[in-house]
Amino acid sequence: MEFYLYLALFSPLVGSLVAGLFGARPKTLLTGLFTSTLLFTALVSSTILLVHILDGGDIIHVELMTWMATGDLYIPFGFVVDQVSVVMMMVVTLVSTVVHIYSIGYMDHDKGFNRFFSYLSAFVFSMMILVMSDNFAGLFIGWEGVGLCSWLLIGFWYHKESATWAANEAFIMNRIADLAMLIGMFLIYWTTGSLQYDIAFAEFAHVDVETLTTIGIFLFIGAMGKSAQFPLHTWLADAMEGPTPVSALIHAATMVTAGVYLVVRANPLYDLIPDVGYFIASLGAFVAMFAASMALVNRDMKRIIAYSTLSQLGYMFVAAGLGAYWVALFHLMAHAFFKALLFLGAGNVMHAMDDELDPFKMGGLKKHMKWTWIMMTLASVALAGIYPLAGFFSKDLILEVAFVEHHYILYAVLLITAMMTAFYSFRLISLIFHGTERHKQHGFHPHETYTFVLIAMSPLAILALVAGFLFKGSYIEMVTTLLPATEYHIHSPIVFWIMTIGTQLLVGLSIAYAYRKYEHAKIDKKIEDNFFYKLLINQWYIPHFYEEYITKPYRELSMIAWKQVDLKIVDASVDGIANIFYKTGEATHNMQDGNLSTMLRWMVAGTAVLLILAVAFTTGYLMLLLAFIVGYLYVNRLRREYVR
Amino acid sequence: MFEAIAFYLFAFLTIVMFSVTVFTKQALYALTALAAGMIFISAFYFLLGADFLGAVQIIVYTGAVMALYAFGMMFFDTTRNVKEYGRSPQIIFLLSGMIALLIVIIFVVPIVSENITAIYPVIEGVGNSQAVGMVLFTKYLIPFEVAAVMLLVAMIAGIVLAGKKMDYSLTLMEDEEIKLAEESKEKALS
Amino acid sequence: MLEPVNISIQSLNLVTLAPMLIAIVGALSIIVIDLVKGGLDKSLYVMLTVLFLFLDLGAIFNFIETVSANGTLLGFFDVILIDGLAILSQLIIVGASIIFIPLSLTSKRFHEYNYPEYYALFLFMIAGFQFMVASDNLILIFVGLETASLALYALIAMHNREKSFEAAVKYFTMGALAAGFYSFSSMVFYALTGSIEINQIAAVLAADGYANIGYVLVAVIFMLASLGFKLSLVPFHTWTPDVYEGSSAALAGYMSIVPKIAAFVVAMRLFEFLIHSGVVWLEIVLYAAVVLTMTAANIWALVQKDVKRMLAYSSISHAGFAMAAILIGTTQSNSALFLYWILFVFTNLGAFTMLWVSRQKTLLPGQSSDHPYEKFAGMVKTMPLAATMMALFMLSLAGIPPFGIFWGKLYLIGSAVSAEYPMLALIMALNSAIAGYYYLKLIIYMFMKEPIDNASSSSYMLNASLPLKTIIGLAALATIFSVAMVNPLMEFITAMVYNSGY
Amino acid sequence: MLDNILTILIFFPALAAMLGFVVEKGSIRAFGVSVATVEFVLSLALWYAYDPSVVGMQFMESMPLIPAFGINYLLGIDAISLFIIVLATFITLIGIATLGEVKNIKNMIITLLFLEMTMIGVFSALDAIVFYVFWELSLVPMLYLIGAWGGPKRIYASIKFFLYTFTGSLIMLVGMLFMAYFYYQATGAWSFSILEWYRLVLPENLQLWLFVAFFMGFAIKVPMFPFHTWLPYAHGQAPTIGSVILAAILLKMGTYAFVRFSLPMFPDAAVFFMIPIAIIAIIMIIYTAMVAYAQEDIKQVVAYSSVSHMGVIILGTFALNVEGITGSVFLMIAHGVVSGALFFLVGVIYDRRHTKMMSEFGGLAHVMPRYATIFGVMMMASVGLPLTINFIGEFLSLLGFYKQSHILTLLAGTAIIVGAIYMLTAYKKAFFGEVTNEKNKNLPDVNKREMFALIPLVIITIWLGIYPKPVLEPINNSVEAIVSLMNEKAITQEAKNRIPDPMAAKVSTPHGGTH
Amino acid sequence: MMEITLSHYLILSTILFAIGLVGVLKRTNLLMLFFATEILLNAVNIGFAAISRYYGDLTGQMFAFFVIAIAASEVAVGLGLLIIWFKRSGDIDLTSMTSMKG
Repeated sequence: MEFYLYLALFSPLVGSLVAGLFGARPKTLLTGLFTSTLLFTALVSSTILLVHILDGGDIIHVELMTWMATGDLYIPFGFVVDQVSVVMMMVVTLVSTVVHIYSIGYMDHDKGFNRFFSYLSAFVFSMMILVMSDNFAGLFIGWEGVGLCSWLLIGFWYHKESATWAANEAFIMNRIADLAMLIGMFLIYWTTGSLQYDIAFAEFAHVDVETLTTIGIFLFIGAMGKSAQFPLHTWLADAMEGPTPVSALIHAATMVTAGVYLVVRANPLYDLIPDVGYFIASLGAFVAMFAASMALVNRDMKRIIAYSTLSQLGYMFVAAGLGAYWVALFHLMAHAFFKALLFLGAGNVMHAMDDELDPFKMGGLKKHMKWTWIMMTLASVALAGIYPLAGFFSKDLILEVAFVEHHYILYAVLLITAMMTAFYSFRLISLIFHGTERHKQHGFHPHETYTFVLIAMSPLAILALVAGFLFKGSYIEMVTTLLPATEYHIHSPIVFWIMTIGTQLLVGLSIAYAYRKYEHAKIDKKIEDNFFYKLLINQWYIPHFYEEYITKPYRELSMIAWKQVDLKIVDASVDGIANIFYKTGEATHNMQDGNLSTMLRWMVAGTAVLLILAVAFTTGYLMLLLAFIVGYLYVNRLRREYVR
Repeated sequence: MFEAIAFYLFAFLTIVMFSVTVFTKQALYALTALAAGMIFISAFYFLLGADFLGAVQIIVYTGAVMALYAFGMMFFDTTRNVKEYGRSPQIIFLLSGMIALLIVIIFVVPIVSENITAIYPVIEGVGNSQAVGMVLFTKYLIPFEVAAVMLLVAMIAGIVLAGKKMDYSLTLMEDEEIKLAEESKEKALS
Repeated sequence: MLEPVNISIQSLNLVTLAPMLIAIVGALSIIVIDLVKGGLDKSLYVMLTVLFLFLDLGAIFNFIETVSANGTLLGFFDVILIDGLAILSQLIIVGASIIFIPLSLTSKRFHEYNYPEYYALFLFMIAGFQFMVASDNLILIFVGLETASLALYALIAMHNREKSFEAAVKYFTMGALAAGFYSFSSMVFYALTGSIEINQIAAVLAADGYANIGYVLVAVIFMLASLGFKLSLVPFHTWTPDVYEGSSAALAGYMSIVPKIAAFVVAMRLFEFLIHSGVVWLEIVLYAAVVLTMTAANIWALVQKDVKRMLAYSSISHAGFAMAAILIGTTQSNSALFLYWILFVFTNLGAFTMLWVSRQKTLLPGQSSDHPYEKFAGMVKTMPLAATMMALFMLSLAGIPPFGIFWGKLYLIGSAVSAEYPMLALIMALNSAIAGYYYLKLIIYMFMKEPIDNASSSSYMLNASLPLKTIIGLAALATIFSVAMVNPLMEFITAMVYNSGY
Repeated sequence: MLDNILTILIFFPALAAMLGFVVEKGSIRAFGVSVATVEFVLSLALWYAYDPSVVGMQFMESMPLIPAFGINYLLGIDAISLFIIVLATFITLIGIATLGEVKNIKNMIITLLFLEMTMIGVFSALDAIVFYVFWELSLVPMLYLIGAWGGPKRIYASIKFFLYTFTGSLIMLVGMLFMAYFYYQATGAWSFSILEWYRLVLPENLQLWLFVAFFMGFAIKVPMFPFHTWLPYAHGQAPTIGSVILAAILLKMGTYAFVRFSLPMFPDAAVFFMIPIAIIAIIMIIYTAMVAYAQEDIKQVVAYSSVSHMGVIILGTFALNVEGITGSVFLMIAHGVVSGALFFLVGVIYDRRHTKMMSEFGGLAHVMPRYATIFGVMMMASVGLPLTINFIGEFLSLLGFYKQSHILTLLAGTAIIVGAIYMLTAYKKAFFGEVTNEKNKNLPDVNKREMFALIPLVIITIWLGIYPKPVLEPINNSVEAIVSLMNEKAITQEAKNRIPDPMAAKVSTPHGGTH
Repeated sequence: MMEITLSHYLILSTILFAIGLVGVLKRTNLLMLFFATEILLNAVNIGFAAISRYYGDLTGQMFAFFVIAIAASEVAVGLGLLIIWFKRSGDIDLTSMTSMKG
């Protein structure tokens, strides 16, 4: 089994390196095929491992080699395939295989074709490290690795200012969170003496709650960065500057869920600190609604989906925060499928529309892009949580969790968010695929994409359709051997049915409303002047706030630090000290004026000064005063003479 | 009593003479006053029983030194009023006055010491010159000889510096000029 | 009636006079040779001088064994005092003279070397310095000092150009004032103690418990002024730059070393007991003088435009540095002074010789002195080896290890440290940093600027001849590999100094 | 042969430099490369022969120099010095091999060989004076490098560099003399041997003073805030090779000296000054990162980034535990490789465009993709991405210091944020966007000669990032020896608490010890 | 007052010395400046002779004797220098000697 582990882990790396070798060359289809094949290999390996674990096989734990070892610190490259990581591996390899194949079509005409596949595979490799590592340091490698690849891929079209800006923003924001993550790791090390999951978690039982709380908070801040939780969320929407497959893979299905994965992975820790968990849940609920609110009005197709992702991540955190780790993981998985599908569909649309993103310029595309329409609608339905699609099983479960845990406010928030989700999803579908063909005014000629791309997408569509009812049972059985196996059942069947049907109804209504309202894509000026509309379209003014109160001051402060402090204070004082000597020299070297009389005077004056000091010494220091006066007069005199 | 009167008298005279030397604008006055001052100083020597020293003083200073200076003065023809470009005399007086004042302040207090012993005591009944000779040619023979060397050095230096060979400077002449000069000299000799 | 004096010739210890006598005899014989046959070449006189100086050196070496076995050697009614200090300083004086006098073997002709008297005066001067250091009798010191000084004035003036006369006159006049100070100080010492022998003075003062403190201070002040003049301590230093600029580089280099070591020995003999007398004032004043000399000289050196003047100020600063040894006044520090000075000899020899070989008879256009910095611009392009040598000497002067002066500095600062003068040690160290700037300036001119005139590439070495080059090489070798000679030197010097009771 | 290998290592380049004067100008490059290669091979041999399991110094050599004053020619290395020496020979080799067309190439190669001598001397000296000799001597060739081949303000920069460091080291010299004097007082014999100084336990107040004296010398060399202002000038004006060596090796002298002198000699003072120094280090990290962000000249960005990284090294050093010190020593190597490479890279573009202003560039990734890639790798290493060499060092340094102070580590950790900010911004300015400047349209990509320098550096960066063990383990053993010495010597209880005894820890934790 | 003590002589010596100093500082004519240096030495000599007398010790007279010798030699050299300077510059005022400064 170890063989499959390594196969799953390293085949993306090999793919990436090979593709990278051709990086600077013009497009070679081979790289796409090669990496896709390797990814497929990884998928197969993961599946084999999954089957192994499902069959109740032993957890596979390997140690490749030592990474860092000094003092008491010992960090190996250790990998573990257990019930949690294998789920993630499946998600990652599956989605990425699909995305790879999809990209062969999508990136068809791009100059950086080879480079793209190299980056993409590298990302998969990092993600695999992240999920498979058996210790925090290894997780951090993957953590930073995916950050790097995200940077590379967001900024893939580096000639675009906005793309590179977004890439940097994403990287730096993630870094802020990574710092917290690092600090959390340090604290873990110094309290437990190890960064290995098993050892550290075992030790947590003996650690006081305050320390654990601190660790929990820091780790969660780390998770917040990767998963783009408020207030570190702005990068995700901007990250949509990258190619769409990237958005599908990284910014929907895998990387952004790493935060959730971390919390799930660290469940023994968060179990001990329910307060932090509650905070996580609350923040998650807030983000869910907050992100959804921005999605309501946005006019950028990809951003809408991005906000939707953000919102769903909020759901996952609610679940994880409330201790329903398996639920969170389940939603993570389900979400990965339909959200990737949604993005890929959006990619098809963009391709058809020459990279146009404003859905108000589209409409009626279902005629031209039937399959895409079907798949996107499917994904949206799943996202909205309509039975029996995947979303229903995972998302409704989270609502139930909130309800069962008596967090009614959270429940209410999530319920409203669910409605908003349905609304904006179908607003989008409606604008793109239905109504009149507004794109004709803009001169677009939409067309369906390659067939093989559609075929590549189909597994995702199928999974979005069936993942819920098909896999839920075996999933729970498998995962709960590792995660806390809490059952979330509403005890009264009446309440259960009221809630389920009620939710479905509300969601359905939202869909209908959205469909009706946006079928004709009328832009309502009145609404646009509305304060809330402005607030939402400007993303609650948060990017503005960051720009004005963080970025700009930092830049200005930097300029001050350089121009004022460094050059004018620090450096100038050094030069000043040196100049004191030089200037003194320049000012006084004229006392050597070449006149013999002056020389003799200096000699006598020296003697006189000594004599004064001597008399002062013998007769008391009153004389010293006199000496000063005389000395002053003399120096003054000399100066005046010199001036003359 | 006699000593006191003599002391004050000669003190006054030397001070006046030397002041004239220092302050006059006439080089000749200065020279004369200096010579006179020197002679008055020898009076102190006689007064203090240092006859030999007194004699030497007169011979050396009023004889040799003054002759030399006079020679020099004639050379420079500075019988005219000397123009001097001195600046800020106040400072001079301030400095010198202060030094004098301070030292005087210190010197007013007599020296108290029981440990002073005369190593070469003045022996009663022995003439000063004799006694001086005794010391000079035993203990101070080496300094005496060195002084002789010093005078030799001074003589050589004086001769060389004032000599004719210094009139042209090899230092300032380029090699070709030196060659030319030497050739012309040889021609002149032959 | 006077008793006749009976003295055995043994007790006179005439051998103690041998070194000085050799020098004097040498001087006289040179004059005689000139009388017998004139017009002989300078090389003859140079070699004769060197020969006599070697004899002189041999005579000094003779003492080493005796002195280290029996301690101090007295001669001639105790006027001559041969102790470790005398031996060390005479070795330095004669040794330095041996390597400096061949600098007259230039390829260009200069006025002074035309005179056999030049070499005679040179030897007389050496004899004068030797007397000065080999005595603790203020009279002999004075006479020796004056002999040497008068000869030196003449030597400077014999270079025969306006600037050298000016230099000689300035030096002479100030020297005369210093002589007045010296004699005044001696008078006060005499009045205080009834003696003019330093050990006697020390003994009497100690017996009195420094009761007449006013007199002591007056005496010390005037002595400080006159020795300070010789040692060029600020503010008695004013002659130094002018005299160095006016005299030939060879002589300037010589002046920066030999007269000073003689004065240092006298200062050591005089001030050592005063420093340890417990009169705080003396220590403070000397402290101030040392610090002032080091710092002020360095500061003025910063702004010089002529290399020779810069070196003049630098030598003032170095003198202040060495003076610190006397202030500290331990055996270690006194040994450090000699070590420092010996290492200084080689480096300074090298530096001034480099100036000397680059001497031009006519000044370059737009220049007012012999060795402005601009003259050395871009030297590395035209004469890489010469530039490297010069840089080497500059680095040594700056105290960059492992070159000569660094070891002296190290040991000297070490002695300050072990005498618990932390501030002094720090000031000395920081002064080296200030000094770094102006030494560096020359290096920068040589290595980092473009030559002003490409055509005159060889003009740097116009005055060079084989002996001069040899001397530079010797100085360079001694500077680079000084570390090899530091240990034996240190052991020898310490033994000698310790032997003399300092 | 191996008995005297350090002497050979030190003086072989010097000898070669002397002989280099004779070599004809056209052949000097080959001469330089062969000498540097031999030297590098020798240093590899040193590494090969080094026994990591031995505690204490190896390849010791001793010869009396000035025994009367306790100065001996004493050499020896432990793992801390070993790797810096190897790095020095390596950087010199690739530096010489990749020299572009410079005027006066003969002088430059001779200078570089001299510089190599002084660098190896510093890191292998075990006698304080011998150390000082090489320490000071290293200024001279560097001065020449900057002053003769530098930019328009080269003279100002070189003087500033020289005098500033010279001043600091003179204060340090006084400190050394005091140390020797205290040793003399305690034992009656002068000694400048570092190993003997290690055995001397000083009272705390003396430790403080001496610590400060040594600190001045080291801090200026490192350079620590606020003594850092010479560095941007030096880097800004120096030729590429000068900057590379300065950043890669010369700056390490300061941090190395902290580990070699300050910590084991003054453990109590180290504890006493730990917090102030940490604060300085944090200022270095954040403040210089901000200054770097404000720069317009890409070389200055890298220069200030050096200062910022040195802050992390200092912080790790003053963690005073095995993790932190090991990390900081490793980071010295790492920073040597990475910043060396970055300066090489800046040199590459400077050779082509003769400007370093970022506003002149933009879109270079289009024209020079290989260059952009290598630059990107090195930038990411500089930013401290895991699996690059820098990360190991930074991680361990911060990890170590976290034990001492949580809040300060948190502040220091912002290094990874602010570092990313200025680096990414600079990278974006220079490499991303459209090619706007006409002059940049036809720039040739990295050529073979430059590749020769860069590829090895890239390989090392990643190799040691993934598998640091061959370097980390020996360093760890040497650092453990130092830390246990410190623990043993510490006199105050505070210090005993702050400096854990690694030997004691070994027994108690299951995962302790070396692997 | 009437009894002349050593202090009297010393003070006299000091006063004469100070006059000499004034001369040294004031004079810019070199020849006259040299006069002043002679005064300095002579002032000291009085002191020596007096001390010698009061202590009954001949050493002081010895010193004075040598001082006279030194003074004489200085005159010789000084005049030599002066003459040569005069030959070159036609002036013996020291204000003309300022070619070197700084």
